[in-house]
Amino acid sequence: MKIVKMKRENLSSFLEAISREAELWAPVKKGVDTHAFQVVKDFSEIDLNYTRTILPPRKILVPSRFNMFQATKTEYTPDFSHVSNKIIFGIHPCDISGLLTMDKFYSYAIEDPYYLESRKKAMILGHSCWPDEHCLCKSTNTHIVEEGYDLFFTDLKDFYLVWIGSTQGDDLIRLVPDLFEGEIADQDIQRFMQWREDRDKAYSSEINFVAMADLMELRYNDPVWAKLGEACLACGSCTNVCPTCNCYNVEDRPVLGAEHSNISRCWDACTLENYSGVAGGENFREKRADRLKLWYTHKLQAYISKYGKPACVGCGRCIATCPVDINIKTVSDSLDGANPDAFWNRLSQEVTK
Amino acid sequence: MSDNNKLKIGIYELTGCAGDALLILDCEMELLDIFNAVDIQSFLMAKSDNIDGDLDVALVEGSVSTEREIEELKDIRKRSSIVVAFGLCATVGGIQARFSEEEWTQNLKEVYGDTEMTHTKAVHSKPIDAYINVDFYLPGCPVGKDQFLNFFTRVVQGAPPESYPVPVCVTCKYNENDCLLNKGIPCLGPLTADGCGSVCPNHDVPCYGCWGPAEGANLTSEYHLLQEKGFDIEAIKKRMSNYSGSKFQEFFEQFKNKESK
Amino acid sequence: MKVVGIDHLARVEGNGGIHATIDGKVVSDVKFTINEGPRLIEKLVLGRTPEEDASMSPRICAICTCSHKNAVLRALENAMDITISRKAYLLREIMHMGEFVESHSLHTFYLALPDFLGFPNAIAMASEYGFEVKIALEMKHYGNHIMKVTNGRFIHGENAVVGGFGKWPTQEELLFIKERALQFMPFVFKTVDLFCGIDYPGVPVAETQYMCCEPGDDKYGFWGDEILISTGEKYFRDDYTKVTNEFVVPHSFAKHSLYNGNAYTVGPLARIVNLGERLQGETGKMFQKYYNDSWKTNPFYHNPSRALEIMFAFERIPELVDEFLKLEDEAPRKEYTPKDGKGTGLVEAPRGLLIHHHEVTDGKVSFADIITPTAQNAADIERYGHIAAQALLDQGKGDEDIRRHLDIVVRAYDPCISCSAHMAKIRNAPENDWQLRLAEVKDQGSPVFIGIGNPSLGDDAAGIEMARAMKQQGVENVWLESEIEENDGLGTEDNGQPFILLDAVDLQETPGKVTLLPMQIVLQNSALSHKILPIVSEVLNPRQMQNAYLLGIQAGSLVEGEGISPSVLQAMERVLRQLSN
Amino acid sequence: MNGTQKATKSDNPFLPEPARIVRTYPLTEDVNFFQIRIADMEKALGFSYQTGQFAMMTVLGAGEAPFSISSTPSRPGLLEFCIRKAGTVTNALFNLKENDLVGLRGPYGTGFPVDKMQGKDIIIVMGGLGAAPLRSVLLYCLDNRDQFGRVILLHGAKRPAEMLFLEEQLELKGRDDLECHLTVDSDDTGQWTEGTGVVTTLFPKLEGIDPENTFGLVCGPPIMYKFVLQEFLKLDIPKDQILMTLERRMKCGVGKCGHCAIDYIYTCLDGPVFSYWDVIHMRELI
Repeated sequence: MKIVKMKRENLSSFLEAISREAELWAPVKKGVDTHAFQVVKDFSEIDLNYTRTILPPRKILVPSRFNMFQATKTEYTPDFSHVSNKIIFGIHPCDISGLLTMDKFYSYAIEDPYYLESRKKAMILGHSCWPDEHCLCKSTNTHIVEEGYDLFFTDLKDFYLVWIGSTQGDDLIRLVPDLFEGEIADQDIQRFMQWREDRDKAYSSEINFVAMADLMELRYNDPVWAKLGEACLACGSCTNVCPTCNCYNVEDRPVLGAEHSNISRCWDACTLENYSGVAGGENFREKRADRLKLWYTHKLQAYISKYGKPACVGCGRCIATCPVDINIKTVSDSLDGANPDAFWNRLSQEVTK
Repeated sequence: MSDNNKLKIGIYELTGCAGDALLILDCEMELLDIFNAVDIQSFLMAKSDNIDGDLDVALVEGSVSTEREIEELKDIRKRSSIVVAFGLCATVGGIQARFSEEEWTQNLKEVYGDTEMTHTKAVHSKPIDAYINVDFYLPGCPVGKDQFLNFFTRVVQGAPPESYPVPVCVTCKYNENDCLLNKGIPCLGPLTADGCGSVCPNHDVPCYGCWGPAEGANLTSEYHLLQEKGFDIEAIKKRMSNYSGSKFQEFFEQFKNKESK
Repeated sequence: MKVVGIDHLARVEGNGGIHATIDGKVVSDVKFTINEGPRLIEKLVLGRTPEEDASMSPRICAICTCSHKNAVLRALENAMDITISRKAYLLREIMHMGEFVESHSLHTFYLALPDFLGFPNAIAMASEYGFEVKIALEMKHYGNHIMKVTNGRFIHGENAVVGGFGKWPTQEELLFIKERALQFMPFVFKTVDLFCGIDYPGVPVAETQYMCCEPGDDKYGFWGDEILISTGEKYFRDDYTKVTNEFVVPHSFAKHSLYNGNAYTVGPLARIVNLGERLQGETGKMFQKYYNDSWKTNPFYHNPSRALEIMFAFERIPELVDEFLKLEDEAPRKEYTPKDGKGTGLVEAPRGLLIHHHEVTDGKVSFADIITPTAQNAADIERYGHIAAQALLDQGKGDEDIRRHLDIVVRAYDPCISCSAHMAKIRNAPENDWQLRLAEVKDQGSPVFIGIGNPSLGDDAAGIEMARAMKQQGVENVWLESEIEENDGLGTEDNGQPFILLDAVDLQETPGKVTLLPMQIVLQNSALSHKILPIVSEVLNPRQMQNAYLLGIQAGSLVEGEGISPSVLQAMERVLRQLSN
Repeated sequence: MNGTQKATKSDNPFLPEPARIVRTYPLTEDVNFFQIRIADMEKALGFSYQTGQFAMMTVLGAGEAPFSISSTPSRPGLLEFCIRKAGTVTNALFNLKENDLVGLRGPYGTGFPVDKMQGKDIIIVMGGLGAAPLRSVLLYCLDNRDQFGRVILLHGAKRPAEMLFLEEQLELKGRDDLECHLTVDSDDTGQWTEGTGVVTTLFPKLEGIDPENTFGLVCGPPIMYKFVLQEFLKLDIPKDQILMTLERRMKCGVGKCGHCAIDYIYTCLDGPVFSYWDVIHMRELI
């Protein structure tokens, strides 16, 4: 690990230099106050002053739909056209943690080449962030990352401290060595320490994350689940925006006017109605409550046994996304008894016809 | 076109805007492949030499709105191995199927007066499954191009796609749109079957529900949510009923049942 | 008696038919029917918010979706006093051009051209005209692409909203549209030459009335705030009902419209007739090159008119894009609070004048009236179909020729049946056809009967004799030919009742055969009109003529001084029995 | 870099092998029997699996689905499947004829622990399509008859016409080293000479069970598990010797697609064979 310093004004020169090496992805403004990772040609579009993108950066490595095989009856040809050299710039610690979780998942037992190839060719250039009211990464201990990046930029106003996390990261620095300074003055270090302290204080939300695995178990039959089920819109949004969700479906689509089929992979969400349906009509999780419970137990409890850590990285996306306030915060607050009705109180309202 | 190995297809239009049939003609770049892949026996909008014989697949667009259409539809069913409800009107009856029988009779009278039609008698608009068994549903107003091409290419292979219904919110998230519901705009995305590619929210316009109700949609919850955001009950109900056709009645029954619990 | 026609017209948008009833030597009736059921769109939008109305009413029609969208938005914005930005106005016009390119290229190349080149459909045509079919498909695709970029999708897009648009397209998207327009120009020239050069079959008739929007500023265009009629009158948008008195006909779920009691044409030909002189640029040159007065008398000239309009659209699109991109950026939509009001929106859909009238009360739509081009053309389609079928019959043409001709006549109008609520068939009228039709006539009111003929000329006495018999039975409002002359007109009160002329006729049928014909048809048949014309023209005013009929009995012998032959006498008894019922 | 670069085929766990339908014929009204051989002979012989495992089969143009292997690894080369026509893939599969190609990959999941079962008595309880995976272990036990103690088969079906492998099992009934009891819920033929009643009514026929020395295997429709498990428990068979195989939606077979997740397990990786001990504390599983 090496830390170097870069003046803020050097950023665009740096991006200019590295963008020649690979496709550059970075956060850009999407809606009124929302952001998305996009391929960037014009650096002025990059908006580093963002909290979270709508979709996590896993979409860059595993697109919502990509082709796995081009197949005829006699030959199945793997298709890796979604894999290319990419640089993802501006990614926050929570999302880097999300990728680390995905790394474990996709390597467990049987390796998934479609993810791993894509991941190998992607360079991760992290960027520091400032929490808003939905950020829970301090609770999930993912507000600081020690691995999972090639470079990490901590924004200290007029300069950046840049952590070099890999040889590939170091190679990027060496492309334009003049932009960086090896010497970091004591006042710079002071500035950094102050920034960390200030940021730690800026978190306004927390959850009892450590207790969650046990609470999932202890409150498995709690009536709160049924209530959540009543409120859940079953729209799949919480799942689609989660940095650690990875479920998919496979679709075989013949090509019109050609002899072959494209066998593609597309995202799926366990919160959707048909997720656990099998041929013949049986659906193992017809109830919304059962699907929600699966999502939360899988993420917060089951992951620990298989991959050593729960899968929530505290990014706050489910909080910002769910229109009916079913999210990690409200579920956690309900289960630990801090606020049993935290998730939603609309259903109890009188309905006048 | 009398290649016996090709699937015999018929495309029929009952009452509707003809948008689903037009959608096929809107597959400009794929059109010649479509006509080559199958034996299109009947397609009034596109050709004159139409034959009413036995079919492998019949795509039926539009709602059943006249007595004559009931007879035509039953005849199509008899002649076809697979009947597909093609588009919103055929799947749920379309916007015209939203009236109750009484409202419809009243409104018909207001528009056409006491004139008795001589060519056929109008009937209360209904989806085609009100009269015949339907093998496959392709909703949409109109059906999506991808949705149709996917269905079509699969059918040509002898395997209609597995239906995997999801709400508009799914694609809307893929497209990384601002959630309009969270902005307080009455968007029907969570209630509506996907297939359009979330086209309205992509343009900052709320989903109007034109693919019809999504399977497993939680009407009750959205209703409460909109109520909380300040919309009045009548307005919410109307908005929800606009595109759900005759299925709205059932849809709403569910809701009432939940209410009474 | 038989009916020739088509139950399900092919290569039109929607499901309809056209039927000519042939009664011996005359075409007694032509009906354009809409097989689709009523959708009651005007009722469906009631109680909805303006934005929901703007989403739902364009569902009337898939192919005119942008026209309906523009019309409903113009109506609602007029009703609520919303003025959209210049940018939004221009983008709506680009979107409208997209629909014209799509609809006109679909119609001309795919629906109409096979008729003139002798193919059952465009795909079959592709074997010989591969290049045209391919490029025309690309042109159609381009039209769709414009609608997708501007309105969100090909069919039923929702980006155009009350107050403007949901989102602006990007500069790249618009520049692409402009570039493509320029690339298509060589094929556009070919298109005009192709369609203007076809020798269109047709039965020349007197020109009809042509109606379209007045775009203002002496320009060609596809919308405006006034209706312009070929006779010179103009009506402000809110006075549309003065022009388009819609009424229900029993054979169609589409209402019909007449102007000044007569059918009229809307659509490309109407626009070219009324506004063609205003065309500028290359389109103007092409108009000057090809247009002549014969276009006015033959609905097949809708096709070259469409070709000219394709060119107009291709010339207009780059201008619109340039102006749009020059303007300062601003919010795509104006926020508004719904307010009470009534508004009318006039646009030209590819197939003609489209009128939307919507009223808003307490933030909700309280009234809607939509008049579609095909509904307006229906009466004119029947009028021209009738004349054409009779002319072909006179030339000794068979059923199949008549059927085929009717088919392409209807198609020339590019009817959008969904809009109106689909179409040709030749039917043998049943023996009792005249009775059924007589019942329909009598439903309109108690008829005035006029007996006609020469009492001393054998069977020609039939009309007079029947009238006398009716008088004796005490039937009211029965006149003899001679009484009319004496009275210089009829002394009855004009309350819109039908007129039935009773006469012996010579249609070279079996003696005693009874026929009931609308007067307007009679006047176009030389064998009948010479005797009837002097009488009716003196007695009936033009409005009454609309509602007058000839009840004729085929004469056997017409020998001076002989009595009425037995077969005619029997026929008279049948008629009298029916009349007194 | 080169976007079309391919991972080597051996690295790709999702890659199907073209395989040929050698034989297919109907077992019942909606269940067909398929014998399939991987087209590449070397790979066909190299396809080693355990009883109870499953494979993913692709019908090109229709899709891929998981199927239990019904043949026994003791007879290599040919794979047998017993498949009900229920969805898109199976519908398309039923339209294929002998010599047509499908795609095949696997084997996946846990198999029955035949090494642990060595020398033990085996009770196999099958119902409906549950016969598909259990036929594999039944044939394995019979092929290696000297390695096992008593082998008992209890097979229930709704009607005689719905009993899978009926002829095969009636034939097996003749063996004196297999105790075979068949039953139907109701006999609509009047020809049925075996038992009637649900499969649990066969348990009283079992005599002299030495529970500590017995493995109980069950597979059938969801409703069957609960009652059969109770019978096994009544016989005092240890929970880790009660084995079952379960069905879930699956899109990958290798623990990536997520569909078969139950609590902290994936049916495809941790199953489909589970012991009662494994699942007793897992909600949702049965």
